Amino acid sequence: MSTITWPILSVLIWLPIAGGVAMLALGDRGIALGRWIALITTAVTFGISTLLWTNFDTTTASMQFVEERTWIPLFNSLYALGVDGFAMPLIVLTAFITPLVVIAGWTVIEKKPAQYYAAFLILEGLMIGVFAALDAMLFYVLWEAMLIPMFIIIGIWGGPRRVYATIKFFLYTFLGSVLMLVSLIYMYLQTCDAGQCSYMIADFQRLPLGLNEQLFIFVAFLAAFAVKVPMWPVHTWLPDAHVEAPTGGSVILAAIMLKMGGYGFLRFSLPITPDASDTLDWLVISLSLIAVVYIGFVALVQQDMKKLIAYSSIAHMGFVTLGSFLTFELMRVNSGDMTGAAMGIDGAMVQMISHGLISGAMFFCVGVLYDRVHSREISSYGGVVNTMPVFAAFMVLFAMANSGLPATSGFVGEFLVILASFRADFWYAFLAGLTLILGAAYTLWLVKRVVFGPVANHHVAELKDVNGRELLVLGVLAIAVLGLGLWPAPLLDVMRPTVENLVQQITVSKL
Amino acid sequence: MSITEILFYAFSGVLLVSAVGVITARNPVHAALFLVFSFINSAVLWLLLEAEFLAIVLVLVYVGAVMVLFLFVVMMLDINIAQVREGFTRYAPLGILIALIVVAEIGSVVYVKSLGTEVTPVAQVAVEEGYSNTGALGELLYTKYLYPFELAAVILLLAIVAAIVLTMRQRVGLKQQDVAAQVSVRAKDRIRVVKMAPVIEPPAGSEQGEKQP
Amino acid sequence: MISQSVLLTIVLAPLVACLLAGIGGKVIGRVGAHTVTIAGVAISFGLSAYVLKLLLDGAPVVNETVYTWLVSDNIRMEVGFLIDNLSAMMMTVVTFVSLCVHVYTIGYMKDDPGYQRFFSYISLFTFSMLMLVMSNNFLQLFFGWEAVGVVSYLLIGFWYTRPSAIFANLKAFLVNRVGDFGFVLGIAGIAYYTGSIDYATVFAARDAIAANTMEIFPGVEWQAITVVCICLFIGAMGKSAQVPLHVWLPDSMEGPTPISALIHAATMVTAGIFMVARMSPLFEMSEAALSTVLVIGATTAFFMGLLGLVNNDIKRVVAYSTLSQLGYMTVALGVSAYAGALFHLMTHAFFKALLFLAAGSVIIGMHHEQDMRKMGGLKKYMPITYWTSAIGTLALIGFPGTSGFFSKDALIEAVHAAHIPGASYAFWCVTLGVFITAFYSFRLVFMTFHGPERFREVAHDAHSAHESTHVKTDKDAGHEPDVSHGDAHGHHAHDDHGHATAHATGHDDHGHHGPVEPHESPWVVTLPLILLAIPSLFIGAFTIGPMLFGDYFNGVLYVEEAHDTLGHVGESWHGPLQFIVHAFQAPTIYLAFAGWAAAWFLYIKRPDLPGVIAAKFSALYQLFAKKYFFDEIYQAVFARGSVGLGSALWRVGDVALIDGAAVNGSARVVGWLSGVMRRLQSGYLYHYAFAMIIGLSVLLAWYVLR
Amino acid sequence: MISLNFVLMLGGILFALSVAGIFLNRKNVILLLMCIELMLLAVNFNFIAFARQLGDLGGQVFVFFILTVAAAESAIGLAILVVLFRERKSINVEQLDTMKG
Repeated sequence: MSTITWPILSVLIWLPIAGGVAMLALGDRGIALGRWIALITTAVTFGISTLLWTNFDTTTASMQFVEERTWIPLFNSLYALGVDGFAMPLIVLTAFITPLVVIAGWTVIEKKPAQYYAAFLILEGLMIGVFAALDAMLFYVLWEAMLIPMFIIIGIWGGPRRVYATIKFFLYTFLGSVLMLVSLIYMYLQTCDAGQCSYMIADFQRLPLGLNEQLFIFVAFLAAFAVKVPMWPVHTWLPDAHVEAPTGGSVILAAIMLKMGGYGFLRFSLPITPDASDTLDWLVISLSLIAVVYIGFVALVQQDMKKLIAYSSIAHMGFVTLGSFLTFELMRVNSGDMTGAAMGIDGAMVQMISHGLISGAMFFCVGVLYDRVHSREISSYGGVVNTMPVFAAFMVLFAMANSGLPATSGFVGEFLVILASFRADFWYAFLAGLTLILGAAYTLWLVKRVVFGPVANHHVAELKDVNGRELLVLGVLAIAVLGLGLWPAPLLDVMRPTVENLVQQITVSKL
Repeated sequence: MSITEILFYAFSGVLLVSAVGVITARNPVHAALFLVFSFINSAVLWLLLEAEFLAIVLVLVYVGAVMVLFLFVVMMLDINIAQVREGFTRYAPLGILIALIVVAEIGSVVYVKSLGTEVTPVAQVAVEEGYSNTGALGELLYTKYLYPFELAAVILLLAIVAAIVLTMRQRVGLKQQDVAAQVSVRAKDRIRVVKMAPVIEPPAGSEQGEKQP
Repeated sequence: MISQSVLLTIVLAPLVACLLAGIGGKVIGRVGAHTVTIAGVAISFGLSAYVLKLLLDGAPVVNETVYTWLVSDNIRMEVGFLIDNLSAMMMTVVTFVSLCVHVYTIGYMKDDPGYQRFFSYISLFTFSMLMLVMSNNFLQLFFGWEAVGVVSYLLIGFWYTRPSAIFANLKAFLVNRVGDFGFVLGIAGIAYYTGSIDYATVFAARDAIAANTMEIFPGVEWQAITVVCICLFIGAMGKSAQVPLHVWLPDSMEGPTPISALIHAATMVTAGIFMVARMSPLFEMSEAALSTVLVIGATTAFFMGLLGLVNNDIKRVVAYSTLSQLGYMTVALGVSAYAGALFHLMTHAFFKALLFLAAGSVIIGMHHEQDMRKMGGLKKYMPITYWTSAIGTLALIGFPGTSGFFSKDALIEAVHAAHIPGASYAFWCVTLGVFITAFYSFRLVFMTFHGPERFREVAHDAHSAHESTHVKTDKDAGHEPDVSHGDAHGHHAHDDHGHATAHATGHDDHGHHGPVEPHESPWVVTLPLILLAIPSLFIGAFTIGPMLFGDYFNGVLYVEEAHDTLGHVGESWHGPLQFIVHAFQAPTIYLAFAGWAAAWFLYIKRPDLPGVIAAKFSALYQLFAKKYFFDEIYQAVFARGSVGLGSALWRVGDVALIDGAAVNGSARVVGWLSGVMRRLQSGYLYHYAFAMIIGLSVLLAWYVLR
Repeated sequence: MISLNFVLMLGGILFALSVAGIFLNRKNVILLLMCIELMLLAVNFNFIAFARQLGDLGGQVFVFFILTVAAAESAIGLAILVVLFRERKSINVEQLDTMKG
């Protein structure tokens, strides 16, 4: 068992929030100090989160670092925190990305900087809380609360169409999540009928449910998580939100918030409604494959760098949903042989972490260019390598990672999911494999038009290469991307018991 | 039929009549006076219903304060009665219909569904010696209902503040003393020392002296 | 015993050199960059040769894990080394050619501003290629496979300011990705049927694959092994540029010449051949897959050779010759003559690298002119280049006694002995291909080194014509993702050093060297030529015995009894000399001589004839000049097609349907409904009050009447 | 003994009268306010009747609060009325249609 006796998860949640409140109190006048507060807070948070990793017990699937306190006694909702092999890497990812966002915005944000940092700090705490929550009500509250800072980030520091983008973002995600609330309340009432009212997710997972109930709950969850992932056809908020969001917002959105959808599928949909998942897995799988192929083509024709990367995010997240839902098809096809199910889920998880790093890095790259030229249009660039060779090297590296090059993290998840999906159906693997071509096509065409070629215009000619701050951010991400690509074993070791437990759990029918 | 009941029916009748008076009176002042009258009738009825403290409060607060306020406002504002009365009967059928429906509904609740009879009345214990409705109510208010009571107090305070804020107006051109400004005044606000070239020509001799040293 | 640290040193030395030259390039300077990278590759080469020697002396085969990459679902994915005779041979060849190219580059790139970067790239390439050949599992194979692809991408686009170069590198990468797509599916299939991606385990479990069938299209049962093998072969088709995935290789000539020699002739493109040979235990299980390999290889060998006949760019001719020779190797794979394919791979690596480097030397000598029509008579100005490239050419056409002769002749014999479907077609292709090979090879030699000194005649107007072609190409290539650039490359010669400054000033440097005075290249260029010429001449005679008919590849390659074509050929094997004598009894060698003679006749004796012939068979000539319209078709179907599809999906699907109809549509419905509803809002207080009261009484009525 | 039903009925009729009053005096805000007072009075009757019937003083406490709130309400309402009159020189409801959609 873990050796940490103090409430590490609470610290992880509340430390950044406290930092954010301190930033608000300090205000814009003390921003010179405030930046350091933000940086130190996030860095310390990251430091603490690594303790989570080092003290993690990789032999058990049960929740670790558990904290439980009464929260709302009226309906037995607990302030219950804990992590397993799914949540822990995502928390570490969150804590890893946020300091980079703080560094990246160091001198760039001129409008209300204190509030900008405060929003990110509070957002960080909330996001960690979402991953750590064991109580569905707590999860839901944090899940919704998370929208607020993001809403503010896009709405205040966003681009010209930010109002449209924020409202779209908010309505989309909200529409999905209220349906989730309904099903959470329904399950709560079921637990009351069973005798012990509880909002604990673990109790929901044990709850016996009929097929029809499961189907309704599954669809409600699907609405919430599919929007978040996002899956085709509820994805259109993402390109708009990304395009309008400031760099830091895009990074957090792509790197972490999208992962909540995937996490939700693994934490809620699959274990709570295994039979409905079995019945409706075709839906999720087809939507995932549509995401991979359809969105791949759509990404090809984008003229806006951020939009292109946003679409590529959708395509990559298709692998997450595909990998998560392969289990049932595998069971059917191979007459009960479960080999490959764990691989699919492994692949989905690795893909989430890796996409967090890569898409974050890609948005940082766009941000670097945007800060200099103030344009996101691909046609405003060309031949950036002539004036920014170091930046170009990073951009090419991340582009390669984005197109799934082995030895970068982008490859690992895709490879595992393709391997697993081949077991289910040749065509799944075939369609998923198309991403090798499409991913390379849209990413490298972007690189060709932006990075390579002769100097396109005087803006490009006047570009300055990355400064130390940007180099730090990109370098750290590059190390992470390569590290995870060259040696993903530690990540998989951490997840293994949890994944195996999940596969066990979902193959047992609740009926 | 005991004397209580006779009194009750009588006052009830008067109450209803005066209520009709409230809603049909041409003049708002009359309406207000009818309202005062129905309040007083109600107070009597409440006394008969053994709610002595509330009956007194009704008279004191409502008749004494609120209705005076009403009358005050009615008289202060110069209301064009003719204009206000215009189309008085336009909605009257609808109003009467709704009123009848409401009466029918309540009647059906009370008599058909016999809601009242389901409520088992407590055996009317003889009131013990020294019992005071006011005292009992007070005991309840200051113990069990303390928080709501405090809240009610705050609401009243709020109403006072709101009423003042709403109706107070700053008249333009009103000569007023601003004590704060007077106290914090400084010399340079009042006196300005100006340096300027001499306006009066210096004596001619000195000028010559300078020019021809 | 071969220790792991030696193997790790072989792999990591180039990587360390790459990082030093790449990241610390500014610090260590140009000399530092080439010193460290050459040292790195030299260490690799020395140790590879040492490893080869150890193996030949009977050291046991190494198959060990370096570290576990990941474990998922009980499938263990590792990074490890399998060092047997095959990989040792590949390592030695790769590091040797790489070493030569490193040295050569000092001379070739001496004026280039990207000097350090270039050295860094080629060292990275060496590392990747070593990872590929030394792998003991599919994962690492795929890693090396993609990594060499990426380096190739970077190197083709080395002069990144040149639109045609960055177009070519994108194209190369994408076409390779099509192959990789198949490759990944193949790996997935293998993992499915055998539960492992380790070579040894997979080969041991190959019967498990063979026992399965799969139904890809409903109702059609295919043998799983055939599907898996064909998927793997699609990967090889991409990397080894087999029809129809060959289109990237000619364009890859946009890269600097040393790269063309190292990557696009000697090593990377042969990775596909290597891979299929490695997988011989699998391919042997499926005759259908072998037939596919055979037919595709034969088609590539013959039809791509034909294109070499009409091209005038010195590098492109060699590139088409490479395509054709890769086809030969693939044919050998198809007839199960894996050893023959690998043998040809080795000899080809030497003589084709030699030819490319010689071509590069000519290009330097001609001040970066690549059009053969502007050369001629260079023999007396560049004697070393001439003689070495003559050796390379002789080896290429299979002149008796040269290494190319042994490999190619054995290969054709093997095809002759084969009986699987497609074998006779393949036999005709490879036999006629010999004539073609000889013809275009000597055409190149004659046009470049013999005949009149045409470079003196280059008039100024011709030069400006070339300029305009170039501009046009740039424009064409600039704006499409997958554009081929038609035939523009076919007849315009490139400034191979068109780096940033030269380009920005619009080829001003062309102006001052109008009629050039060719000169022999410096020693750093000629030394590698000589070093490569030696094995091109002799290595075949020494190694054919053990490699083809001996036991060198025992335990590495696996051939079914029924497919053993080389064994059939080997029945008449009595040593290299007898093999030469024996060759004179077959038509092949005469075809080679005939090709030589034809080239001499057309380009030395009657140089006016080629134009006449071209005019006479103009349809055919156009077909060749346009490379069978592959580029145009791909451009129209895949490049424009996917952009069009993407555009349609985006505009119709995302913008119109989802966003327009569903998202903003529901917003509009809400807006319209509220527009209707707002009429109810009269703004009169009493209306609201009435509504409330009526509602109240209705509610009450509902309660009462319930 | 006064029957509970009678008191409830009395409250109901009083309520219905005030409802009718709202319809009749729809244009006069002051009278609207008075009708609301009347309505509250009707409700108070119910509370008091039940308080007596059940012997529970809670009902009377509620009446007490209702009176408090009603007083506050009419104070603010009248204040608004005064302001309104000052602005518009009229309290004719017909002219108050700024909430029109």
